[in-house]
Amino acid sequence: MHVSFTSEENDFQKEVNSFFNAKYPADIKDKQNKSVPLEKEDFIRWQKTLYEQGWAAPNWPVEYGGTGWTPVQKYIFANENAKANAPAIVPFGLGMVGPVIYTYGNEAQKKKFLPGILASDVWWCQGYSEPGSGSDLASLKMKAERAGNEYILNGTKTWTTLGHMADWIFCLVRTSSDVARRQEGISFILVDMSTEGVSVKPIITIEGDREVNEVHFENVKVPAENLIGEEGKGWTYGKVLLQHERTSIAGVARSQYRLSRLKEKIRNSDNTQPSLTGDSDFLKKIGQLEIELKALEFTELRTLAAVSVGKAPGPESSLLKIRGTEIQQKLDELFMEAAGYFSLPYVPQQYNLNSDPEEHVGFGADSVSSLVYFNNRKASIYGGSNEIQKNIIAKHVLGL
Amino acid sequence: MHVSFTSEENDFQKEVNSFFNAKYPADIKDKQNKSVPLEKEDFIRWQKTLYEQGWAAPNWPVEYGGTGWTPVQKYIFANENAKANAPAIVPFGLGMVGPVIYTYGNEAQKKKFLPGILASDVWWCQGYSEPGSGSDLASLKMKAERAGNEYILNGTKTWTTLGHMADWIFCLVRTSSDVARRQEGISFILVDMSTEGVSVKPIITIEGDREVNEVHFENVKVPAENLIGEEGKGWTYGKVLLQHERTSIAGVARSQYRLSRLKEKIRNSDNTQPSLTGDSDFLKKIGQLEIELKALEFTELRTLAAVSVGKAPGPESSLLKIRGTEIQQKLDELFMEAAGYFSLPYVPQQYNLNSDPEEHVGFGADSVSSLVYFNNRKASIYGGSNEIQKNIIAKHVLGL
Amino acid sequence: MDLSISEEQSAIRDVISRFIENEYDFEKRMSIAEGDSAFDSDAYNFFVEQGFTAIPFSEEDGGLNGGPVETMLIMKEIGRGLVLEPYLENVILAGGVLKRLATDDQKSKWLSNIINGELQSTLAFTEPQSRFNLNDVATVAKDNGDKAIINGKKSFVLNGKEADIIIVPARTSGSQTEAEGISLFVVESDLPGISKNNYKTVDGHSASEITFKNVEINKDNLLGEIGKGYQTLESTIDDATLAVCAEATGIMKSLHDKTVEYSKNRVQFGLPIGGFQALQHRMVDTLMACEETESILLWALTTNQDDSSSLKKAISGLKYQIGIAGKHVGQEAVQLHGGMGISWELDIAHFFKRLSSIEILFGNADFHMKRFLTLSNN
Amino acid sequence: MDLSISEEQSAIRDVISRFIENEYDFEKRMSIAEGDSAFDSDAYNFFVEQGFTAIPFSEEDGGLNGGPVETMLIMKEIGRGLVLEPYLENVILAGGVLKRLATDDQKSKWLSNIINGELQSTLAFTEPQSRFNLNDVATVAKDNGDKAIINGKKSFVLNGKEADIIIVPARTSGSQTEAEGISLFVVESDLPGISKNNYKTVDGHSASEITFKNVEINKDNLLGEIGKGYQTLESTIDDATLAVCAEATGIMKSLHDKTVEYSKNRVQFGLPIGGFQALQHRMVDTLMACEETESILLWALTTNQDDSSSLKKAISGLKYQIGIAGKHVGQEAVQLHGGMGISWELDIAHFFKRLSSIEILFGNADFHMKRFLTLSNN
Repeated sequence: MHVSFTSEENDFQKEVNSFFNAKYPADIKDKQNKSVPLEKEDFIRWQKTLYEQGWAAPNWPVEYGGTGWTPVQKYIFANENAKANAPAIVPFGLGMVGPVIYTYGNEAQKKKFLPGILASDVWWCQGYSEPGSGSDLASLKMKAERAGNEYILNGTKTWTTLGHMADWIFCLVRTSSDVARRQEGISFILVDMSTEGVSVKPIITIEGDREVNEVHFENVKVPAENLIGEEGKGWTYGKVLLQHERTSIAGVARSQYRLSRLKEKIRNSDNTQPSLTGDSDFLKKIGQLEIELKALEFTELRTLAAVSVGKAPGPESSLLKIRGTEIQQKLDELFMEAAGYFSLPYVPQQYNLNSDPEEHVGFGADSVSSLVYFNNRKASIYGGSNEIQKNIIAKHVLGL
Repeated sequence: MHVSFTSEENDFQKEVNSFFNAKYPADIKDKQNKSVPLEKEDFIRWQKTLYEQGWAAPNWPVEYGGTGWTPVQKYIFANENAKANAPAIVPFGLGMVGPVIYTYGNEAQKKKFLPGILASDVWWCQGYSEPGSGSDLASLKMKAERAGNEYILNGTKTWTTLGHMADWIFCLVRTSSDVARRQEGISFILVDMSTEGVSVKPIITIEGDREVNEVHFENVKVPAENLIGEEGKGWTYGKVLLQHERTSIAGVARSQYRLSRLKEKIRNSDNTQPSLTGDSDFLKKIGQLEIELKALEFTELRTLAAVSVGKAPGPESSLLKIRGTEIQQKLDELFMEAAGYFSLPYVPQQYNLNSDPEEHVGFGADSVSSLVYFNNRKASIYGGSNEIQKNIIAKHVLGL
Repeated sequence: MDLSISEEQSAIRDVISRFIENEYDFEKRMSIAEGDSAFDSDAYNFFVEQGFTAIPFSEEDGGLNGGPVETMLIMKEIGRGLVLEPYLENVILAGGVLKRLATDDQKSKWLSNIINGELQSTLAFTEPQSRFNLNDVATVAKDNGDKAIINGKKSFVLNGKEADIIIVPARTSGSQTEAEGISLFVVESDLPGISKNNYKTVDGHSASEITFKNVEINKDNLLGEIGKGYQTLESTIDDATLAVCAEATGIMKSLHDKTVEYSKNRVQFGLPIGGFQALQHRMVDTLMACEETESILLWALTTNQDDSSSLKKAISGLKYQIGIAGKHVGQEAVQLHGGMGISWELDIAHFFKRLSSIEILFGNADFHMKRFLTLSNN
Repeated sequence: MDLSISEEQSAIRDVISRFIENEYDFEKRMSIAEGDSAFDSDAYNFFVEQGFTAIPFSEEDGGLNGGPVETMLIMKEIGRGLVLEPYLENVILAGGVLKRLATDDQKSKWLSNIINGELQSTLAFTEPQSRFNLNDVATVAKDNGDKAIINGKKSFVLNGKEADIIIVPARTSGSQTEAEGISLFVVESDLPGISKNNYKTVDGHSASEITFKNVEINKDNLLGEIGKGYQTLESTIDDATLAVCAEATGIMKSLHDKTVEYSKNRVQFGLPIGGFQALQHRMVDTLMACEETESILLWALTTNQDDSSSLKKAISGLKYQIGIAGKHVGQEAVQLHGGMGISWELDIAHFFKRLSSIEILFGNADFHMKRFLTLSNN
């Protein structure tokens, strides 16, 4: 029993680290470090850099452009990515629809869609939730009616993250309501957002940003060839994807990075700003979080060890999702608490590289801490709310 | 808005206080202060002292021997009782069956039973729970079949506190199973424990004491005149009693007394025993508890204010029960934590006035702290578990 | 013992409650929050007309002789309506200092105008480095004959943009964190040397960073004795803490009620989500948190106002409770509303943000627990 | 990275697990706990025969060269079986000191006999006033030529009644709470001047208060250098802490599993109580607590044994986790069992009591959080 790496793994770590040092664009890094929001262009440029390196899709099979990495290599990569404070891959294409296409799509679909996803040439978004279907996804109502070689789509998708930037959307739609179980009669279909009848309406979220959208479909005609797999089996395809989303949602490496930043902030506070160095209550909260995060790290390692010997990640991934998001949210709270009064000014304009630091309110990203805290309450809601995860664990792990 | 007493109330407080100073037996007080368990004889002697003063039954109507106190007077009495560290009244007679008898019993029953209860001449216990019916009390199975002028009782009651000391038991029994709702067909009946066929079997609880019992009924013949009220309406009578039990279960005054003892213990620790005086974590827990207890105190005062203007204590009393018991249990934890290693010796023999203090292990009642902690896990289980209370609040207060 | 409110008191509550219902709905509130102005003058004038700005002042000062109960009733409704108008800043903060320290001349110059709504004012209670420590004052007032010259920076000055006068704690002696040596000055905000960086806050209120560079003020503007301002500062902030705690109590109740209501209507898996036992128990927990907070508020309100140590302790106990229970109730309301809980269009998000701000304002839970314990040891 | 255990290791686990299943059921365990003896010699001898008492010692000392993983496997099963036999006291505590400090002569006199099961021993690690501070040693050893004279009192000496030798930390220099100046002596427990007050503990184990009054021992009984015992004491207690944490992990898992099982069979309101969502979510919480504890145990086990600061930190992190999660899992198991959870006749109560004791043993959660933070700052 040991957690050390083999010498090959150590070499790999060095290679990844060198890559980040050499290729991670300085301007994007600067934005990240200063909490300046990234533009779509930034994401694409960075993902294309990874693509050129052949590292855009660590989880994909090699034949479709994946890396062929072992679970440990993926773990190392994720760690280095977090340590470099590099942005996470926008998941909708590479993390979500890509795997569904290469697993359940036909050859033509793979040929048509995978290269664009891999190269980050085509931007995807997710059409799952509907105004009436949140946690109870299977109650979705959006209709796709077959008419000749097309499906006619009518309905509304909501909470569509970055939908206003996307070229394509993948949707779960109801192709039949004459079914025994609600999970049947659902299909998985790909839609070009520029099709007539698709309209995107912003939803402003709690912190004041446009991150999510409502996407309306009014008699949208979609070629039947855009349907993935069999009609009526979309639920199965979509579920696999959700489970995948859950493991990656734990975000251990990212939380470790943030924890180290928080400790640094506490250590480095000088007398021009409030000092928490001697605040035993605050330090205790950091200590508690450090232990919780260690627990999460080793739980992930245990899952990794299981995956390494060929086991699929099971309902245990729900556990990682719950604790992972709880820890992220606790970190949000601690950053806000550390910022104190300086968490309260609403000054998005100062998170712009061209703004004058002399005119900034607060220290570093203090004022953004509240926005992150508010916005990230979503972490325990999306990707299957933490309550739903507990239902899953109760049923599938505890057998209740 | 104010919480001060009227001058009459202040006078009353002085009167009660003088009574405790003058009449509360020194030997019982000594036992209480040294955590020596009281004997049945101690309880009876103390309750008879209260009876002689006319204060045995603050909640009873004056015509049956009650005090006629206002809610504020009752509150004052409870406070003085706790401050004197006097034992609480054993509730089964005076607190539970008494009110049922004077509310629902006939004149003969009142005449026969109330005086003995009031004078603590007859010792009662409660026959509600059964091995299969805990939280789901209405599922009780013990049968009472009518045969002429008698009922024949068969079945088992359990968790019967102090049943081995009791003269009489009041039981909820099933007189009919041909009912639409399980709550129907239940009757409330009084049984002389010396009747043939009644047997009492000890249940040893977690801390090693005999406090509760299983009471078996095998063809026990009970005169029909012992039935309270109407046959089949026992559930209604019993429910009133449970709600009554809930308000008194909050135990604010007693918890305040214990909190002050705990603070004293911390303040007075000398260097022959571990000191927690400078332990900021422990002091913080005390502070938190102090605030929670203040909240409970004022919640009780608000209930009291409502009762004073004629409102009956409603489902809100469930709130008092939940928080009251949680606070008691937190106090238990803190006493054990303060005792540290000295909470672990199992030395019941040293809680005996004749034991040699020189041979005691630990300081004061340190070693009893764990036993109290273990035993009092029951507080959130009995009297309607805290989960059941939450169901009640969800339904009757939140309307869910 | 009497925990009820008087008829006069309930009349005050009814006035503001009706005003919010009829004239200050969520849409109106958001248009103010998202607009350029810090607040709505008409709404503020209504408060003035109703005499709310006169409440906590003595009759001889032109006030209505109200106490903490009246303030509590108003602030609770301000919480329920997410009201943005600077009642706290003018009446509780600036007014609180003035009523305690101002001479008759000073009162007629400033306090009267606060009461009649003609003056906007504030108290600058924090500095960049001070966090929640009121005694950490690095801003300096130098004696210069019949003038005092102020240098320093004040942070998070609520109503700073609109304030005609700012009450500025400045150090006239002692080291940076000494309670002794802090003096309170009224500073007219149009004086040369004052620069303001104004911003809206995350909860739709407004505040400023204000820098004082060689700002010359008349010594007449000193409130009370030189170097002896700390106690007034602390008492005033205690009043304000009690006030925002009442506001938070109103918000918590609203969040809880709205969540229960939402759970009765939001159907998932064929059932209103309020039918799921796990969520039921969680809403019982938030109910209990609200009830306990209400109880602790009562504790603070019924504590003898002249027993300063008990009063401070009760207020710190209350603020601790708001810090803990407020976070609990706020987070649960958002979580149980799901995606809707983090939508700008729904009031839940804005209640949550205001509640989160109040958790920080005048000291967070940790700060007040420490103060509570210090006061317990005495 | 390899988080699996070897075949040899799993064989050890299987032996003890089978023993408990076949020879050490709950009834047997309770008869020992309620009997007069501190433990069952046959059961202890089985451990000796299987070589368990030899595991953590080097081959040259007559041991099997095992490490923390082997100890963990044994202790987890000891937890699951609520085993009372003094493995911790002899092998981890007394053995732990001896293997680190004893000379060859001392080892052959004592360690060999611990390994072969002929000697009962213990380490007296706490005093009435010391709480969890190992460096708070008021017991004094006075130099008296070739003798040392010991005076003082040791508290909560586990296995004290049966112990033939007691390893006693005694002060040979320095002030009461200095780490420097603590020396470790082997004291034969039949010497004049030793008086024991023996008792059972709430969890069925046994311990003693032991007073030393002018107890004369040979200076040969000093272990290691004079005044330099603290580091060994701390490392040995860390070993023991890791061991009881493994035990607690086994107990927590048992409590959780038994509760889930119980919830499937206990019917209330026409449904197994495991069908109620509020309880389901709570059992998910205890599952997560168990899994996290298991993970942190792995952290401690895979930390480089030679990096003493990281190791201490991981062990304090683990003990903190046991303190918090152990209480949570234990209380929930009792609560969900209802009345049965507090019945002597069911194992739940006894698991809960042992777990509660372990929460205190070698320092509670607060103590270890403080230590964790101190180590984090370095």
